Amino acid sequence: MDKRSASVADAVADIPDGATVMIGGFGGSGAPIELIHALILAGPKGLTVVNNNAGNGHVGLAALIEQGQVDKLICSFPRSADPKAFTDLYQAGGIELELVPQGTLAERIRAGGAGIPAFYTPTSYGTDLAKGKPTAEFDGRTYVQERWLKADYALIKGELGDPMGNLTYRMAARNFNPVMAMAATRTIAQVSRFVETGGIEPEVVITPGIFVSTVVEVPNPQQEEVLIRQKAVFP
Amino acid sequence: MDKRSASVADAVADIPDGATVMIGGFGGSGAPIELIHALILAGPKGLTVVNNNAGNGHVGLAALIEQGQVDKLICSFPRSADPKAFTDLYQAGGIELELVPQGTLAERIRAGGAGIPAFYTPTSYGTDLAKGKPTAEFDGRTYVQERWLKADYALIKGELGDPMGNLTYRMAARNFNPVMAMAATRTIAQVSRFVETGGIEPEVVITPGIFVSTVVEVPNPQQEEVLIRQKAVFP
Amino acid sequence: MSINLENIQLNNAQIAWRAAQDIEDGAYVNLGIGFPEMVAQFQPEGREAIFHTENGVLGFGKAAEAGEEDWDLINAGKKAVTIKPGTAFFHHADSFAMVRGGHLDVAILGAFQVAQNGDLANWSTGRGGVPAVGGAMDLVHGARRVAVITDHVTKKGAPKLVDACTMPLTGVGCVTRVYTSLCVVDVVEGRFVLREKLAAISMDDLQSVTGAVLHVGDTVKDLTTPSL
Amino acid sequence: MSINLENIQLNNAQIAWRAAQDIEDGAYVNLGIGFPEMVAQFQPEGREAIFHTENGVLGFGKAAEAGEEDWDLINAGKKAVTIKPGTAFFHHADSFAMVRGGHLDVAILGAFQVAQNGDLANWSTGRGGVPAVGGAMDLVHGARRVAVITDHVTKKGAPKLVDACTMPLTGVGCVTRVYTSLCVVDVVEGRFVLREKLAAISMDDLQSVTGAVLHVGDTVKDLTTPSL
Repeated sequence: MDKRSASVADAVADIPDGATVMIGGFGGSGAPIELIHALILAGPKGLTVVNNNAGNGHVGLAALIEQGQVDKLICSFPRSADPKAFTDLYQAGGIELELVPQGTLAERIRAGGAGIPAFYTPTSYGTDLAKGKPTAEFDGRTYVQERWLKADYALIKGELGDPMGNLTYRMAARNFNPVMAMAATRTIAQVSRFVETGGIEPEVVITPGIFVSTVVEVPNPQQEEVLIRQKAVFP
Repeated sequence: MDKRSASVADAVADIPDGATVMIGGFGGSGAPIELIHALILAGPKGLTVVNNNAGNGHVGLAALIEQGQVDKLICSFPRSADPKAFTDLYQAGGIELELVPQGTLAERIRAGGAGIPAFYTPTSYGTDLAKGKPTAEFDGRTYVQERWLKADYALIKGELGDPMGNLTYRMAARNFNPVMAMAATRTIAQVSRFVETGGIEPEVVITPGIFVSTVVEVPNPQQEEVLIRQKAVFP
Repeated sequence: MSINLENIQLNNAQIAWRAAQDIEDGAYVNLGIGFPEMVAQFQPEGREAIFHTENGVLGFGKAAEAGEEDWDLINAGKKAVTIKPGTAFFHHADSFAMVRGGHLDVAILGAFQVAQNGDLANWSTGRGGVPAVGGAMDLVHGARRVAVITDHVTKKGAPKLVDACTMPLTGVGCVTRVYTSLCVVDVVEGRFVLREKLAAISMDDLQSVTGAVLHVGDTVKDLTTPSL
Repeated sequence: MSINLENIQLNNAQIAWRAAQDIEDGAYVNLGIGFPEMVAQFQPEGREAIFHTENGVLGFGKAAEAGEEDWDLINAGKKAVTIKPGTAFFHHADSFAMVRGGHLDVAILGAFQVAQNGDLANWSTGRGGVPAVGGAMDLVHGARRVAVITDHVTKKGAPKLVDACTMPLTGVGCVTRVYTSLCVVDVVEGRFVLREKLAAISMDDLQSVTGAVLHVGDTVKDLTTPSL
């Protein structure tokens, strides 16, 4: 079994127009910049993107939005130091936004990966974000019903990856990456270093290979936060 | 912060009659034998126990049942090589059994720990185990509603533990232990080795200390499977 | 029953061997406890299957040698197994996320009865005693293909492929293929479709030991296995 | 408003200091992004609080020094932090399991408005623009104590403690205590109960800048803080 791909371009080549794509990361931490940039170069349009944020500056997700490739964004916090790409398009009515509380977003994605079509949460009860959603009472308290969230593709960033797709993550760059890996039909992981099968101790694997379709090595990956401070623009 | 306890006897001393107690392990793998035996010596009665199984031989959970301390068992598979303790009591009407599919049991426990009061699963739909449970259709398929499961105490077994309660597990002995740690008001972990705070790498922690109340060191813990093959009897 | 199945039917090893031939390279597979575990022995050369066990191990290796067992490293049948390069451990909720979330390619289970609509009964005889379900009800909704391996009839000669299950169900409409001691049958739109049968049994005789109509597909191949 | 609050009210650091005094030793604490992050600076000597951040870190250390930032190690406010012995990393679903599952002892958040029944509005001004919620709606249902730190009135002088929120809600009946620039108030059975107030302001003046009735508890202590 060898899930390794030779390049980020190859790894994202078959993502079609209209696909739903989960993109890992929380701000720049854990954002798979090289995979996102490969997706920009590949050029599919009409994407629905799931990410905690809406991008920052003119790289990564912000650049993908700036290129007009995203029709809909599902996120919790479309604010950043420089969210111009998203904000301009949103205010011009050029992109749809589904705003989801952060914990509900994480749980909906995990539910998608775990085969749980719906669940109840106290989060958002009584607020505008619960409007139109079913509610139910359990043990005297009212909860909101939320649906699973799945995707056609997930683009994620790991630290180590082996040919079977087993992954580790670096510090807080873990964030949404492992749950998105579970919830997509095809999960494409960039990793900072390939190791041979067996190169990750079984107890230390965070994402088992069953959740991963493709692994591509990107040594010394770019950090979105650093790019933004450098005022980088892609492409 | 120091969650360490000097002995298994101290660690379980305040578990009262009538408590709901989750006990980690899958068969003998990951079963906290020394904590269970301490609970037998402490002697609370009328317990509700959550475990995947119903014990085996005359040690561990089987011994707890044999001592008449368990009024109700919530489990998926009350069969083993020698389930006499449970079987005799069950057939005499002396113990209540709530049979739960194994994946539903794990998910109900995780839901208890994650603040999800109810969720839907395809598991058990159309079977006797779904009788009386609400169902709902999502995307043309029917699912069964299941409720969270919580406990007053969890007795679990880890490999390394630090004073903050951070834990690792040994191989497949992980099983139900991490989710039970999340779902109990007080989680008591026996570990094979104490390490100092910082002795477990942050990326390698499986159960963060927030889920653990008490850690007690039991070097060279007994293995239920080995005890059973030795025909051990406790107490 | 006019025919003596004893002399012609496949033994358990041969049924397991046949099921193993359909496991594609790179497949993620869960084998039910007991008889289905035997399938792992017959993995075709040159194909790699990754085995999952409910208690939180993916990609485990062979059974542990007697005397070498580590009882912290067991499978769902509580037998000691071994790790190999690429093995991963995870907790029970993650393990059943793999199952319920549809991440397995194949689950292979035993059966008391399989109905022509794919209903499976394999967890309870309904005759009292202590009920035990384990992970069976999860597995039948987890894998893309849910296969059953079974003798074609019970020890008393009653058909195990039936119009409708009379025993307590494990899952509704979940089975996709059945490997029996006499034939290979797919469940297609509420009907049993025969794909392979032993050359030694006639269609009429096969139908006579089957509790539901066997529809004939485009072709019915001979079911052949090595001597095992 | 007849009184000039400018001269008497606490500054942000003093409000944060006061809130920090109630964090018990060993508490698990989440500080909302922005102003609430300041509470960490005033942890009383000899007490250890363990800080949680939504993006999957428990027990992190101080802010990273300028030039020493590792942008893979940030908090929910996207500021670079540091690890210390005992830090643990985990994924987002596990992180919000800690929150929603009631494992945190204290969450401290900012507010636009707090109602006497504990309703909180802190995520949207309701005035259009791009809405953004982050983890606020989860946090208000997560911790055993949900505290708010805030100026007592808005920059325009409007009360932030109100009968009923007029701005979009973050959560219903969730706030347990409010630390303002003038007083400390608990939410008890649908009423604001005053626990502490600055000596420099009279009850009447305090009530006049409060949008709901302030009930007086058994004792009202003087609210005192160091100069900060």
